[in-house]
Amino acid sequence: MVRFVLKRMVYMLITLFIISSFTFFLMKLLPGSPFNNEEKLTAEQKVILNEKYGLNDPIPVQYFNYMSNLVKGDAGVSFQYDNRPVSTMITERIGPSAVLGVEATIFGTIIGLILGIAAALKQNSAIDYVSSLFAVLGISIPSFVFAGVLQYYVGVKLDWLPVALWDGPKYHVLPALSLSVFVIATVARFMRTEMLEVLGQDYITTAKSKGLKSIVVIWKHTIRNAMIPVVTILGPLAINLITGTLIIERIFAVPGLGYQFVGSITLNDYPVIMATTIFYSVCFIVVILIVDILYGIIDPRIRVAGGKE
Amino acid sequence: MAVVEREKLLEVKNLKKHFKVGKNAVLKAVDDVSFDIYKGETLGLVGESGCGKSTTGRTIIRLYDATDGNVAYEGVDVHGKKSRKELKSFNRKMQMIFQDPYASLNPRMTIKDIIAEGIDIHGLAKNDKERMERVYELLETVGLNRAHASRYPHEFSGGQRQRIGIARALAVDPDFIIADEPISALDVSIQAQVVNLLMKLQKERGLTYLFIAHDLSMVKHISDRVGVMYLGNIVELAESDVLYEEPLHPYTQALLSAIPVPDPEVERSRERIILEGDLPSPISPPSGCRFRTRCPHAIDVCASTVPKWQEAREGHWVACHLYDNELNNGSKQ
Amino acid sequence: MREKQLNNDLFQPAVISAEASEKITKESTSFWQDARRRLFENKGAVAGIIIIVAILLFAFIGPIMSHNGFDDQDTSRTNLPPRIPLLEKVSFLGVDGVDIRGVDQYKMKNQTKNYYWFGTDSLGRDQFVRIWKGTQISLYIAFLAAAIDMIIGVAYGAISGFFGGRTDNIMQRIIEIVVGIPNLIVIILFILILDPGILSITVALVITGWTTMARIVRGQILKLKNQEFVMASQSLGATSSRILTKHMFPNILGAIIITSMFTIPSAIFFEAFLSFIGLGIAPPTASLGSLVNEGFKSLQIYPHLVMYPAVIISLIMISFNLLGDGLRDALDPKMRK
Amino acid sequence: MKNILELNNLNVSFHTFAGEVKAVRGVSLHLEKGESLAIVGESGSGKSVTSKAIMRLLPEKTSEIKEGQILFEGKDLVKLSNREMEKIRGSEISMIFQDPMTSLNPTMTVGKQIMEGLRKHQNLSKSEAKERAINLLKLVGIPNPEIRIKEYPHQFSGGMRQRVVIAIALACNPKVLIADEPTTALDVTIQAQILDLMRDLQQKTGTAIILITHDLGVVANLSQRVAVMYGGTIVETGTTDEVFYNPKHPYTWGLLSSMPKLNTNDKELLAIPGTPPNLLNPPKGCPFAARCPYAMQVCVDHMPDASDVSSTHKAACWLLDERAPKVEPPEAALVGGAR
Amino acid sequence: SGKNGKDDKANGNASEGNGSSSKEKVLNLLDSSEIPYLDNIMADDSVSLNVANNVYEGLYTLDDKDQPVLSGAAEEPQEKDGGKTWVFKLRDDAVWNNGEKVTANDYVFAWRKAVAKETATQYSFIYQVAGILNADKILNPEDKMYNKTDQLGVKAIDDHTLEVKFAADPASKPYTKAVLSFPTFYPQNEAFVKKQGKEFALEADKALYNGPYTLSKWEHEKGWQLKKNPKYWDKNNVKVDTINVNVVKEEATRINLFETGKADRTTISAEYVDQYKDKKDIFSTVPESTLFFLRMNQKNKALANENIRHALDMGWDKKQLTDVLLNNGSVPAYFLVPSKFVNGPDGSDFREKYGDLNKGDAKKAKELWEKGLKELGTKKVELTLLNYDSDTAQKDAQFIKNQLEKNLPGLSLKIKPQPFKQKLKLEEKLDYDISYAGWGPDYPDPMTFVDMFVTGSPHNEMNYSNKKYDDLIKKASSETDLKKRWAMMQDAEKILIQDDAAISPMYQRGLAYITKPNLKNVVNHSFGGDFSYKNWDVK
Ligand SMILES: Nc1ncnc2c1ncn2[C@@H]1O[C@H](COP(=O)(O)OP(=O)(O)OP(=O)(O)O)[C@@H](O)[C@H]1O
Ligand SMILES: Nc1ncnc2c1ncn2[C@@H]1O[C@H](COP(=O)(O)OP(=O)(O)OP(=O)(O)O)[C@@H](O)[C@H]1O
Ligand SMILES: [Mg+2]
Ligand SMILES: [Mg+2]
Repeated sequence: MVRFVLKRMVYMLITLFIISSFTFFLMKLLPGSPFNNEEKLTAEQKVILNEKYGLNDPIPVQYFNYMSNLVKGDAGVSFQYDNRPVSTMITERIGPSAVLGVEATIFGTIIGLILGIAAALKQNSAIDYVSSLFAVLGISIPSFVFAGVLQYYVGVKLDWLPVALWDGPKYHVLPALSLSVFVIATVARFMRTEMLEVLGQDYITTAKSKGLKSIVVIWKHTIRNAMIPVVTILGPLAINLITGTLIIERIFAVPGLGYQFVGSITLNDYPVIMATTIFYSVCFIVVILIVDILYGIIDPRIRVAGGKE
Repeated sequence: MAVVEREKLLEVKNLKKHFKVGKNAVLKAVDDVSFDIYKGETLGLVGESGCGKSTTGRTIIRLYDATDGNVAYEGVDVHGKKSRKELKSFNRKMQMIFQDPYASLNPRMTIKDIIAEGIDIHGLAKNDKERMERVYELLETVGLNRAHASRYPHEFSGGQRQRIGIARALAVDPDFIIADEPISALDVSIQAQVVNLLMKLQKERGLTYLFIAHDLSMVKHISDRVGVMYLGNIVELAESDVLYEEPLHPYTQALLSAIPVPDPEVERSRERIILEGDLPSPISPPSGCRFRTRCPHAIDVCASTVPKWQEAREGHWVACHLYDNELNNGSKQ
Repeated sequence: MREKQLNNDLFQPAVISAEASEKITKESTSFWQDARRRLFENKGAVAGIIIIVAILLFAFIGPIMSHNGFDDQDTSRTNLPPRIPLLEKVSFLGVDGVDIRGVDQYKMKNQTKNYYWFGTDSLGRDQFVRIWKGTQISLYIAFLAAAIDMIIGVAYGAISGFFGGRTDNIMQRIIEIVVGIPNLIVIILFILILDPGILSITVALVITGWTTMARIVRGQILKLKNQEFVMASQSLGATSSRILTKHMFPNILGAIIITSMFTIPSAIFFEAFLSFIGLGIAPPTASLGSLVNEGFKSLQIYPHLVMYPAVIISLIMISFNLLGDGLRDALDPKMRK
Repeated sequence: MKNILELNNLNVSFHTFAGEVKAVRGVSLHLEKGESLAIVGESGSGKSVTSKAIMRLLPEKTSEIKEGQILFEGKDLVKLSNREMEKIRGSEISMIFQDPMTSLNPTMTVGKQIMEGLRKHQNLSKSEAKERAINLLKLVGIPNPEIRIKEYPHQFSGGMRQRVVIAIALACNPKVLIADEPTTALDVTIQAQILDLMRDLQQKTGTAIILITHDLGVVANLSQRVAVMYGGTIVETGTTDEVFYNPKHPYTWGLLSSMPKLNTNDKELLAIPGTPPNLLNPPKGCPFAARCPYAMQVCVDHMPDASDVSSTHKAACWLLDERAPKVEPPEAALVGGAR
Repeated sequence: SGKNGKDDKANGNASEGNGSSSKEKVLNLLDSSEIPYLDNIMADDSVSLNVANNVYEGLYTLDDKDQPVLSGAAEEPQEKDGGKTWVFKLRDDAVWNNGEKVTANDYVFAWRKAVAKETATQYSFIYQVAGILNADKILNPEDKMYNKTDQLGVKAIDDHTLEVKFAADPASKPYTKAVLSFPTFYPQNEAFVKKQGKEFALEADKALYNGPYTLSKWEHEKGWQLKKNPKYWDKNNVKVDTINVNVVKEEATRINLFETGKADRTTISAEYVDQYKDKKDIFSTVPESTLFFLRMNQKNKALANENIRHALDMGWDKKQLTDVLLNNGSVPAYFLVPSKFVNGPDGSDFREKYGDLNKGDAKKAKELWEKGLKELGTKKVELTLLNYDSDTAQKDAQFIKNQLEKNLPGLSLKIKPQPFKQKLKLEEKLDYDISYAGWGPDYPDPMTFVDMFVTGSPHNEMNYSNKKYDDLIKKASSETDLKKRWAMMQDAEKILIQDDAAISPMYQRGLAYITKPNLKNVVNHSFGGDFSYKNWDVK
């Protein structure tokens, strides 16, 4: 296990190195300078600004500086927001995004599991069809449409919940809900298939032949085993949530990372774009690593082997 | 049966096949195996699951590259460098029949294309008509009819599929066929169909077989000589009657005693040698004699020295310290 | 007694030929015929196919059906709600030209003679034409992305799986790294450096998208490589190319098709997402995504602008997903009942 | 002796896309206390379906017991509710499945899987159940049971897993144990271990066993009585000796003669030509007629009834009818004859 | 002062009594972006400038008629050296919110910082605009005086006396006082700034405030809160106690927040104008002084032709664009200098003299177009329209494209939207045909518009050159006779638009707002910070 994690760590570092280099050079390809009011800057001012941010150095030097600072944990300062350290900007912003992501994942997973299990147990029944329909709709309708509709109807028309902003648990409901729709749909779909698969396994028959109550068979033998593969999709799903949060945060004015990221893109705020990209990559890789480890923990078959395949 | 003056068709010498599994582990699926196969005979190979029977067969036919040792077919090294043409002619001489009648036929191809594959590859038919003629002929040879030619494998029963597999192998007119458990996936009543067919073909065409199975009674039935494998080694090799009547190796003895015989009275009176424990892992096999961990007669030397592969009697080879002349003068159990 | 009814003649040995017992009564079906049958038995899949065909038809016929071009503007007819002849009489359908504030916009804007089935947008363009034109573009992007995905993914996966060993090892490490990059970010960065447009969107989608296909193909190839029918072919002396084309490819085709079926809707989805963050297709060309994005801004006032393209996106997504699921059931022997 | 289990005219069908699969058609059987009955027959002949029907473990939606009774100690299991069945399963009747690799839950420790049934049926406390589980593992010959109880199935070899499955089945001292091909997936040497074990256990616990197999050797080894199934029906039943030494049904002949015998040198096996019938559309006559070398017109048209050969020996074959020509079994089928 | 006491109480003891809090005037506003800079010298965007305008104060401030009035300065300056030196007396009661007095040195420190190379503020050029002595040299890397900030024409005579020197007589720059109200000219407390170092103004408590409000809370990207500054000298005229600002980027969300009472005022885009324009009590449009126009790059052969340019300018319906598409109070533009921007020396609007320029109709456009084509000897012209990637700009461009292609046969116009930065780059490199551009004034004088297009100006990114025009602008910049100066600028504009059609003006932007009816005295400034909350009131 330790070896497995260490090996993965090494891959992680390589991946991160590649990603950060890749983003760095992509940034250099981006036209235009990162400065505000550029149309009003004189040539002299641009020289000064470029010097201030070290943009006059040859690109390899910039690259080297950036990477060596990065290793030291210094991601530079924002061009856009008055020298604010990028690392602070990210740590400040990650809170709401993470909260939202976790809430949506938990909520989505629970509801998705329930739907999927119900659908599988009552295969070809009304529950199955309703849950399947919901699952298909959930992955078919863009999350921002959901968000817009929820905001307008639940927030404005019904006035049940706050329309937007981020001031307490009440404010989490609509964005988390909008985000979780996709999770629900995916988990439900996947869980249904897995449940059906597991229900057909011999060990379920064995369990039944022990005279266990069906509820026990379902709970202890079926669901647990069906959930193991579901864990593997939670990783990609969590990543999908990042995609989701960009938009959802914008619509619900949640001061999160995605919100900031989109902003930094439109403003050419290189250090923020790069740092956020790298940060996302780290999250992504860590999530995948966690999922793999988790997979090993809940599936004793992998525990000893220490790896998949 | 006189074994003396027969012509060797295949010589296997110190054959080894190791698989790399994981970073540092090596799985010794076949480890130092030597035997000969004579023209026209059937050599049976038995042993428990995972002992390396299939690997031996596949290495002989070059599906796997040997890790070490060599295989000579009619005196020519099978694993040596070959030109495309030599390879092709080699492929025509040696064929294989597989274990799983479901997995061994491409589900997306019709029977005729499956059977004709060898004909196509080797250009054995001048035109389509001739090709079809050969296919029909082969179908009939294996007891199927022409109407089946354009059907797909999933429409056939296991026994029929296995016969299709045989037809495919026969299509290139091979001299030597490796039959890798061709009947173990079949029902008893069907097994006989296939075994009879194989024997009939042998008689008609003078084929040589390497017949791999774990069903000892069937192996004995079909083979002239039988080799017993254990954990990547051949532990004993003899004429089939001799082997069954007078097994030398403790493993063979146990194996034979374990075969259930379809005769209630025999069964009731039978003394079994029940082996303790399971097959060890081929990744870290026991030192010395590999069987020693389960052997009822294991002695100290078994742990330290690998027993020699020696001819204990004429034509009866065994690898066991009990028969090591230097150690104990042939005293049996 | 029953015996009495039985004629003694019946107790003569009957001639039952061995041939007869080998006879197969069922009609011969190839895998694909079989798969087709199973597919058409699947109601969801059939519904999916019908919707896809209908949408494809409309995507090409729709723009011709109206005398308006997709960029014909007329500021005298802006933001008209949908109005469909005959159906306009049924008020609850909401296609009577009355907006959500209860004003008959057609009357107000002196357009009573006209019918805009899906309404018009803020430049007075006929949404019906724009939506179908947008569908064309979206489908084009999606198919293109799926096709490129397929080419790269299949080639990569096949090479990696078939040659195995070191090649495979290195190629897998590369995939691991590519997968380790959050695709959204790469796509955004790519669109930023390329000009937003059909091609760059497609390229961006493919940049990270091919890995799924490659992994699936590799897995399948690895599985097939050890299948006995492949070995049989090898022992007959078949060349690698023959094995790949005759044995491997037909057997992984199913998996490839299924994967593509899921690539298509996700490409459409992603295009919509890109439009939403302003990186979509350049106007006046419209895609479903850009239409939804445009319409989304006036969700509350002119819901028709967002509703119709959103419904069509959803329909495409649903139908491809249904078809994909159906194909999976039909083509994947594991799921066979 | 009293019959602990009795099947009367059991008919089971599956409803599939292609139509109704009549998997079991009029099976009647009985099992006496403490005896061991083998059901043999080729793949698809309905052995497993019969046994699952007894356990009422057939898939609820697609299968149907169309007719017949399954009397367990006089109770008709067919009529029991699922709840009542749960009480019987595992405690009164238990079952061992063919594949030891897949019949254990991979994510649950072996101990837990054994204890589950115990705790349910015998109300044992956790520690009592554990103790019993350890004892059971010892009983089935697994060394270090205290440690192994905490391990997962994948840490066990095939033979050991099958022992665990047997331990599970034996946990509550059932009156009937149904073993569905318990050794088919195992190697001969391991198979011998397991068969030995089962024989031992039967003698110790007095459990009645239904052994399902297609290996006549296993039958000869373990059971007192045999039922031969073909095409969803029972074609012959009798004591092991009767069936092996005096078989009456041509299918039994075929079975016996297609097995090579270690002690003969016949080079040709007597094969049964053709393939088993399609149960989607079963023949209206004898299911074996199409492959039977002695088939008569009546065999094709009419299903034969079981006729008594002796008080314990029955066969369903028109050849036993007095009007039929006298046919001798082929030599190869005579197991004893060769001796 | 009774009221004042209440305020203090409310601040000091927030938990106490609903009575006082119910009378507390709270305003909830929305903004579309985070505050990029709280440092007034760095501020270069509307959000930062607006915040700076409300939490800090300079010598002057703009009143509700957009006129500069004394704030930090106690009285109008004494003029010396024939007007080239101004001496300000600072207000006695002007203090930082930590209690320290605002001194003359605070101004000197801030102004020097503003022109320092290290600061690199983008608005340093405003010192040149104001004509502060040596500012141009200090800012010019080529000059000997480069970055010698102590040479800047500002000096603290004593704590309360500030001397400002100009390079030329400010009389030729009637806007000087207004420019001094720009946030870049606000003072900074030297000791405090030095103490904070790099951290200065990065958080709400890392800055000192001397304006009507203090920034009491600042949660980055989420929003901020302004509280009435209890130490402000004119606190009695500050009516609203607390202003909460939330950052909301999505328009629909802003409107939904307004609808649910979570916001008191928001801008709305065209789509929503229909929804609100009949609700007179909440709907308003505010004209701005920002002009949008099409640059026509004369490096392009076709666009070098005057007739073609005229035709392109006339060939589409500007009124439809503003009334139907923009629908937010924007007005069609036939000029460079916006209307109602500044009044001339005689009090009349700049527009009054020449009115609309180059106004024509589609027919006229077509004639000119065909004439132009003939001159070019071609039938077809293909042009690309470089555009912003914002939704509104996209829509406008589609409209223009559609109209032009319809009205001018043979024209095909391709739209090329680019991210903002990229677009600027292309413009700078003259790598475009036509470009959608905008310009807002930097100081309240037509010069901020007209001097853009002189030959060689960095903002003349379209290869336009007209000697007559250049001369007029050059003369105007040093003309002290304000009337003459005014006329010169008007003439120049006429040359640019009417004669040369160098640009095609599109519209003068307006903004549509919805505002709670109880919010009063809302005034927009035409340059600098957009609003002075000091004037606002909630009734
Ligand atoms: N391609 C391979 N890679 C790694 N290990 C392999 C490979 N093929 C076979 N082995 C291993 O080699 C050993 C011998 O396998 P082989 O298939 O030859 O056994 P066998 O005697 O044919 O068994 P069976 O009766 O089950 O077919 C086994 O432990 C198997 O797991
Ligand atoms: N769930 C099911 N749905 C449809 N048909 C089934 C189902 N289970 C079994 N059958 C059919 O019932 C028949 C009898 O099957 P059964 O499993 O009892 O055979 P068996 O005698 O146990 O064979 P084997 O030796 O292969 O285990 C077969 O034709 C099979 O196809
Ligand atoms: Mg094998
Ligand atoms: Mg079975």
